[in-house]
Amino acid sequence: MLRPKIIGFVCNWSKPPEIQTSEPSGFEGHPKIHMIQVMCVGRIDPVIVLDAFVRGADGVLMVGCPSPDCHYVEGNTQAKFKVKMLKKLLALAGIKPDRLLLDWAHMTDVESFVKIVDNFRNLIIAMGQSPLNGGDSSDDFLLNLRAAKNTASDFRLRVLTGREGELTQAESVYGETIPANDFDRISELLTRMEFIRHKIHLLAIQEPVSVKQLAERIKEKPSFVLCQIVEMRRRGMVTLDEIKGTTPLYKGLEV
Amino acid sequence: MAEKIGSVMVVGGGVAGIQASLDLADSGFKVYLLDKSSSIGGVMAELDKTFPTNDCSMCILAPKLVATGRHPNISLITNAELVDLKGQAGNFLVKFRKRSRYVDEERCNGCGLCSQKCPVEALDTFNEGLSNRSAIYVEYPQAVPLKYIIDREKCIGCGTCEEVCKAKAIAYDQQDTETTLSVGSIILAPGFEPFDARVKSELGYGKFPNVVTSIEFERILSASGPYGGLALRPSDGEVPRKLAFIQCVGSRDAQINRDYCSAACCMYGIKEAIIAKEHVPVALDCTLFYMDIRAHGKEFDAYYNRAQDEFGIRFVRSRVANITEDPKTNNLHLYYVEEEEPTTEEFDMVVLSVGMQPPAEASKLANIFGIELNGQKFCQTRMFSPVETSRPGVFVCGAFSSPKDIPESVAQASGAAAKAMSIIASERGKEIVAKEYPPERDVSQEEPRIGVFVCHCGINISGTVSVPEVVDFATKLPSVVYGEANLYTCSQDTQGMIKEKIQEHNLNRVIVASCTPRTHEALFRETVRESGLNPYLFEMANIRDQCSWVHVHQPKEATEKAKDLIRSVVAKARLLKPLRRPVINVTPTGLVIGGGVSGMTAALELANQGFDVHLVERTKNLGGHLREIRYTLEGENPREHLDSLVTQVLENGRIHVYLDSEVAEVNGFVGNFKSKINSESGEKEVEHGVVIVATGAKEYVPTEYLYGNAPGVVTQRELEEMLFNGAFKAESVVMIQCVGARTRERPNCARICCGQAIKNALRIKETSPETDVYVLYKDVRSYGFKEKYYRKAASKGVIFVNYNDDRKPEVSSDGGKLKVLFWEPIIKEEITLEPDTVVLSAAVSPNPDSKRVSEMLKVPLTKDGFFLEAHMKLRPVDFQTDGVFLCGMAHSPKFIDESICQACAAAARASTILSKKTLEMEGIIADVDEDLCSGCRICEHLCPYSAIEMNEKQTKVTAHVLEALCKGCGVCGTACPTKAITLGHFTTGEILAQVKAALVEEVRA
Amino acid sequence: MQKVEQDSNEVRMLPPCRAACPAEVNVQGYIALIQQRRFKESVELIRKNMPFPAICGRICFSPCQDACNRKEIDQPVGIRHLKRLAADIEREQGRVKPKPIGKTHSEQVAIIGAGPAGLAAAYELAKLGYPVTVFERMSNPGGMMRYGIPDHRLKKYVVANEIAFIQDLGVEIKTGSALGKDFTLEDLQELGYKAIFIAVGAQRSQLLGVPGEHLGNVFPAVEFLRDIAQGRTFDVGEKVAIVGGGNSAVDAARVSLRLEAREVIILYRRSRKEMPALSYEVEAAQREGVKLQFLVSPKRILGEKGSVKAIECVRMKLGPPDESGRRRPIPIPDSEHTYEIDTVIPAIGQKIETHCLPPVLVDGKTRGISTDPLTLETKLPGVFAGGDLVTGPASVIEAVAAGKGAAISIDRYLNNSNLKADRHIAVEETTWVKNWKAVTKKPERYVSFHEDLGRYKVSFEEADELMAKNKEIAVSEARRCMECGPCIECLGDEGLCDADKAVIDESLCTGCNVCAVVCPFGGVEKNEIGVAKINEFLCKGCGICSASCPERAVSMKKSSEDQIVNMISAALEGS
Amino acid sequence: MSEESDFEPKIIGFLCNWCSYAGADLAGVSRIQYPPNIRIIRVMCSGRVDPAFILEAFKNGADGVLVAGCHLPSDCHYISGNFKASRRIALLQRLLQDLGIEPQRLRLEWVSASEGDKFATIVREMVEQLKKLGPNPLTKDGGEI
Repeated sequence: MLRPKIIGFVCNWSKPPEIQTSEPSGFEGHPKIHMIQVMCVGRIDPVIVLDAFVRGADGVLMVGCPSPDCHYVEGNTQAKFKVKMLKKLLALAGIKPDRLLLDWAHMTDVESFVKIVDNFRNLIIAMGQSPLNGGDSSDDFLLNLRAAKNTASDFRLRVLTGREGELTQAESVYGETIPANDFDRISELLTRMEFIRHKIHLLAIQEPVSVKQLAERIKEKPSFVLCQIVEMRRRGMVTLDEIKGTTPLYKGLEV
Repeated sequence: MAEKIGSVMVVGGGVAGIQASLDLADSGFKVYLLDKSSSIGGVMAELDKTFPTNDCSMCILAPKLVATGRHPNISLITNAELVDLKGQAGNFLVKFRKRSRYVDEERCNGCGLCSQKCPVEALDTFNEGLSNRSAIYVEYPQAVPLKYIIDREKCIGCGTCEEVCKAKAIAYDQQDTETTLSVGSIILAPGFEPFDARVKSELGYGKFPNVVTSIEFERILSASGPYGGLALRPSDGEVPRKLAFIQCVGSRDAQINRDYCSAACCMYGIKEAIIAKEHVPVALDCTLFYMDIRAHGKEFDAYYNRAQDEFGIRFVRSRVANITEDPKTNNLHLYYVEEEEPTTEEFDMVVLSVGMQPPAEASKLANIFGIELNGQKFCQTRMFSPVETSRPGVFVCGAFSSPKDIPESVAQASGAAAKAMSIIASERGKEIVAKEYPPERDVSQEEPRIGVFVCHCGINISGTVSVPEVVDFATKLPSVVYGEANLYTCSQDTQGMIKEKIQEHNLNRVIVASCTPRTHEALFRETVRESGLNPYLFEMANIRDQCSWVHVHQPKEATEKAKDLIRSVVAKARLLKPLRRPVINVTPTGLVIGGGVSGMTAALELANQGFDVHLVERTKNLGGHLREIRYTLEGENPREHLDSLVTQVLENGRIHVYLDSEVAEVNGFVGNFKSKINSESGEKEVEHGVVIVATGAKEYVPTEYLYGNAPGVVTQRELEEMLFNGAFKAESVVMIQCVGARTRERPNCARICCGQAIKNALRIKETSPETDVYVLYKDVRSYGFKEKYYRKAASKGVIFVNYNDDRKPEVSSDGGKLKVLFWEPIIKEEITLEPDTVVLSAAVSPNPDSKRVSEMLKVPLTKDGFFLEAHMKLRPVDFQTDGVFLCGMAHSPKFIDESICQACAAAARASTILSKKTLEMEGIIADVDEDLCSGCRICEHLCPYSAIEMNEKQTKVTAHVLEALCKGCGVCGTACPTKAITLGHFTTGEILAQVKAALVEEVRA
Repeated sequence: MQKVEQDSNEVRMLPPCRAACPAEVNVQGYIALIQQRRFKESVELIRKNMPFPAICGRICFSPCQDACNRKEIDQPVGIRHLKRLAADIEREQGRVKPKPIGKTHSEQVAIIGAGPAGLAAAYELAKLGYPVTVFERMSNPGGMMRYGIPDHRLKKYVVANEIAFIQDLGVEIKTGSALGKDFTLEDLQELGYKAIFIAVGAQRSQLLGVPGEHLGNVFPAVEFLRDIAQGRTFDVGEKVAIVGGGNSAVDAARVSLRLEAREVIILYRRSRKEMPALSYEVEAAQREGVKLQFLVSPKRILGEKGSVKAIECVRMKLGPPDESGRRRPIPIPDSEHTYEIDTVIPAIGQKIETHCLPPVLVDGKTRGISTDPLTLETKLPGVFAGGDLVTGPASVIEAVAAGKGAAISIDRYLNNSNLKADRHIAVEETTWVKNWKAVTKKPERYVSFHEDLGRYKVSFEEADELMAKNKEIAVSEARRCMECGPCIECLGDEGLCDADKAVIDESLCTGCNVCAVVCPFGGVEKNEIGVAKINEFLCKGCGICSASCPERAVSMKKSSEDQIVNMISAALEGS
Repeated sequence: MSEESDFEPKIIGFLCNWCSYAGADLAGVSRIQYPPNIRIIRVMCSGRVDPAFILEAFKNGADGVLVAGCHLPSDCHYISGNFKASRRIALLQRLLQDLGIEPQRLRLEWVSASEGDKFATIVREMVEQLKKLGPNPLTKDGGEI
């Protein structure tokens, strides 16, 4: 892999002036990956990151200001929560979570910045191409990533991610603080469920599909898939299309 | 003696509690209806359909739920539990704890946005865990009160619900509260719990996904349930082709200390099998494994027969010993013995018909209330006081006193209501508030001036429909003089505002464009009425349920549709006329036809409540059928009770007893009947407000089995008399069940004969244990706690032998020697016995006078000749005809306690009328334009309520609507060839205008 | 810090720096522009509120900096130097010549005194389109800025430049024209001036009131500095004693060093803490060798042959605070001692010259002009007064504030509108809505501007010649700004803002409030039906809300997700 | 049909208060999406639906009419109104044919209070079918009954 496809995001406040950004000039310029400048790493919607992967990125790097220095006070913390959720989603999608890195830099310290970039680039080179860019099951990975992307748009998951700081560091509406481990468990479960549902949704949009077919396709127990179908019907994500023999087929609805 | 209190607490908001509450509240008592869950409805709300009519459960329950929720005299106390009880009958102090909902019930308007946005999922207990719900939820969409509740266990406290709640109803800091109330009496209706099928581990429930309980299967079958009403296998979502129902799971099972029958499972099992077949697109084999089919209720056997004949459901009399699963297919192997042959059979799915058990809190309730429970922890009642607990002033109804089905629960509930009001009859009307309205404005001379109020419903509507655009559109419509948008049009402050606007703009029609009139019309009509307008000058456009919620992704189209709906309703509103709600006077007197135990009980209950009663008995004696009952299965003394009852009736100054008399003629309508009572002493005319039919039934006179031709063949009634008199001696007795019942001509079960047979067999065994007693039966229907006597009889050596219609027993007489030939299915041999006596369990026949009475009262009979109530499930003692009620054996065969329940129930239902000086009828009724009427009588024939009579005036005959009888369906108006008759508020002109305006743009003149 | 009673419904929320500035200079705004290297615009933004960016960038006592929240973390942002830097960078390109402003009013306005108050008033009125004439007694305009502050702090050309800017706008300045001598108020009225603003300042030194003050080599500070400014030199001998603790005292001390005095001592009757002089000035003076003697008060000046020989002082101790809040010095009996001295420079304050003023305006008691404190109206209609003349000696920026106030009054007076209405707008000082103190100690990485003062030399060149040329360091320093104020305060209402803004699609918003939870600036509110609304005043355009919105209802005006995605796809395709 | 793609049929729905209207409400509560082509008019009973109402709808340009009531045989709140409706609609369908209106444009359905999904499906089907049938022939020819 000569040129890994890496998308870098760097915040306006941590970017050393020497670093070129914004010109979509490919991956040639210093420091060898394409950097997109944003006001804050907290601005990177998880959907954007997953979109980059869907479009074939081998790695995504996010560089922001270290903890107390965020120009927007909490943008970096928010970015951390989002990256945590994203890594779970990537893992679910079968993409190594290390392909996403959130790191910190100072605008005055070009050297460290370049080092972060170089290290990440080397890491990606060592990891090889995104499974999307080759291999037999690239279609599967694409489906997974698209499901992950849709999951990242899901209201519930985004509420949880958005409120993670409040709930684990400040307090809930009952004046309780949720231990970070408990929160992670809740959010992990939700992430997994939503991911599976969105995957089913994508499959059911392609063509009407049965519980058994789905189960085979996503390698889950049919009873579990049925539970998801029930929930998805409740939310209007799928509907019964027809019953073939004894097999109900479900089709995905556009949401 | 402490002062009495005119209010009642009803504990448990299932169908029984609801019925009791409505009866009490409608009779002038304040009711506190307390339920441990967050909404009322109980188990019935979970059911898909109901037997034997296959009515949609929710469809028939929902109106009662709404009526309860809206009743000014009923306070709902949900999510609450009892803590303490002090005081005595007439004056109790009840302390209860209301658990925090974390939602302000005053503010929550049930829009449901919170639930939709809640990030936490939990198992939906209403759907028996087959689907998910959010941590903030209502149990079901039609829940009453429609107030959300936070599942604190699951809630993580993210605050999203509070943020999205536009009504600001979320109250995270809400605390549990303890309250003490004074009430005069108490009704316990806490219902039952389904048996935990995990206990029967051999059946694999909880281990094998395709083994489900019957209550889960109800949800599976329900259109609003997890699978959208399609029967599916939980293991893989496939439609099953072969379905097994296993009866008596947790019932009739001494091994697990459940020696009672749950009474309803056979019927619901059959029902579920029938409905399942209807709910799948493929041929579905349904097999029901049972011990006895207990279809002992009214018209149940007919249903059972249809299940076999019409639906091809296979019935296997066998107890399934064990179930294993094929791990590959998740199919199930059932091991059972059929005709002594061990058999294995594979099924796709198994439904366990789980029995009823007392609610978990039964012991706690018993402690708090100081009431006795029976050995099974059901509430202890007695044969002659079936709604009384052991504590005076505390009554019971529903499955808490014994397992029972819905109509029996409802009847018992009304019965309990009667008893509960009797003891505080003097306080009637004292705890309730009557509402005053301003005088009604005459708008007949005014041009229509319409005000349109468009609801945002938080963002439920405005999130999709452009409310400002709609308001703007509405205000430009002809006759609309005012329009505005409200955040929540239903909120309390908006009601005040609507009234202001009516005054300010001199509005004479009001339209609210918001949600469904089914839940909100009454509220707005009330508002309109409070501002001096006739309540029928109000209309609604449902732009939420019909626009914003169902066209979420088409805001433009939804907005256009909302406009069309409003234009359409405005067109109707222009034509709206004030309607009068007919008011009729009520004669506070009852007429009870029949002086048996039911009639006497009903009469006594009415009298106890302070109403005069005319009790008409055809024979010379009060007592009826009860006179022939010498002892009961439960060991009580019927004669003692009869004597006391008769004395009470005769000594009661309010009861006028007419013996040897007959009601010859009944005229008039609810509240205002005039009847003629004929007796030897002549004819007497009485006025009364209600009629209670308690004409009873008779023992069938067999023509079978040599009855009447051989002296040794007697009926159970005759046997009882002989046993009582000590005149019975025999070495061998054969009892034959179902004589004259469950035949082609009389397809239904006579209900009481199995009990009678067991009772008499036990009596024989008691007096002469060496006497052989054989009972030849089709199914032993010792339902409920009678099961225990069945077991006792069997243990005493009574031999029960099953027969079926293909091989009926044969009785012959060989020179005075009786011979009974029958097939013994276990040893598979024909057996001949030579008993001394053959006892025929003769069916129950309707009273021969029923037909005359039915015609006189214009009330229907069943095919069997019993009276047909208004609704088999929810109105068991009402007739379609208002003011006429039914109880006892006239309704269908039943035991004494059941008759007493029904009699009390009829009294309670009657008192909802008699307790009122006047009745206000619904204003939406038919109206005849006599000029147009051609007197063709089509309407008269079509009216299902006989509410139209023909009046002859000098020159012509015209139709006339009996306001008190009309229910407002409008069928008459549709059929009238001259359009002379129409339905108020849905006039032809109004609907035509509505149709036209829905389709065609209008511009302001 | 402005805390004024509210007599209008409008509430402005200001960052502490701006709230602290008497002229309400938009500090956060010009710093934001410096962050973006928009130096020129930065200066223009300063000029919206006052005409002296280069001057104030040098000599302002910078209350903004004292108020800066950043001090809670490490040190305040070097606001004053940033201002100077911006102004200097602008000047590098040559003097900025603004276009004259067209006269949209016919009423002529006369301003007496071309000091900071008068010039500021002239500047504001000129911007409003009034024909303005400034009458100045001295031969050059600038007042104390020219004649009171020595070159080592403020070069004459800097002053000249900024006055030229005002003149370019169309303000006429008549120098050598003194009130009471060359003209009277009546003369001006006769000449057709419809309104007059008197801002002649306080041009005389306060006397010590001790024996020996008349001696030669006793040079009162104001006159001393004025003379220096006019090119006169003094022989101050070897030892100079300055009496007083204000900026004039320090200026006089540092000037004395530059006049080759060997020993310069400042005698101050209170302690270091109470010294009103800018502390960095005091520090600079100390570094240059000026000695400070505290808690001493001159009792008399001893002379010989009409010349100063020594000064006798008494020691003081500090009593309870007086009305100024500073502890009152109390003489310690029998503590007299003397210093051998060649020159004494009294620098204990200034006073106004009442003789040139129309007697009718002079308050008999205070010997000053009394005005309405809000409108600066005097007893005479159409005549206003402000600056040191009214308040007593104060800073340039306070004088500017007075000038601005006078301009508003005059404009209203000439338009016959209410002079008082809405003059006070309630100001809410804002910090971050979030508790910024939670931000932990920040490592110091940036060069502090204040520390640069080590490389001074004693000359009349401006001492703290900055590392100003290093724009990048300035940009870094600017980025230390925590942007405490609402976003709009920075640039939005100036039309300079290029900050991104969040936009909410109301039809998608369910009001879940996650945006508000993640917004570090409290920039989201809910409207009456519970839908989120971006408060453009507070939104800083970071985009966190957009990335977090569960309904994806928030987008960014500029850096939209589409744009980012396009960049991603272009990048990935380009490879 | 060339105009099929953009032709949006207009449907008038007469729904009985007790079952079908409640079913439509349930579709709403359950957020079941269906095409916005139907305008619902509430009547107390399907037996109240006068053929004149249906003809008025066609006359004013409705492309389809739905009459929905409680399930046969026993769900009717008014005992037998649904039977009456079913007879009337059958007759009317014949009459419509004579008038040149395809009888499929008039549909009678039984929808219970718990069949929100069914109601939505019926509307979906009707819209699809009517799109195939094209506009009401009366509106096409400008004819009148």
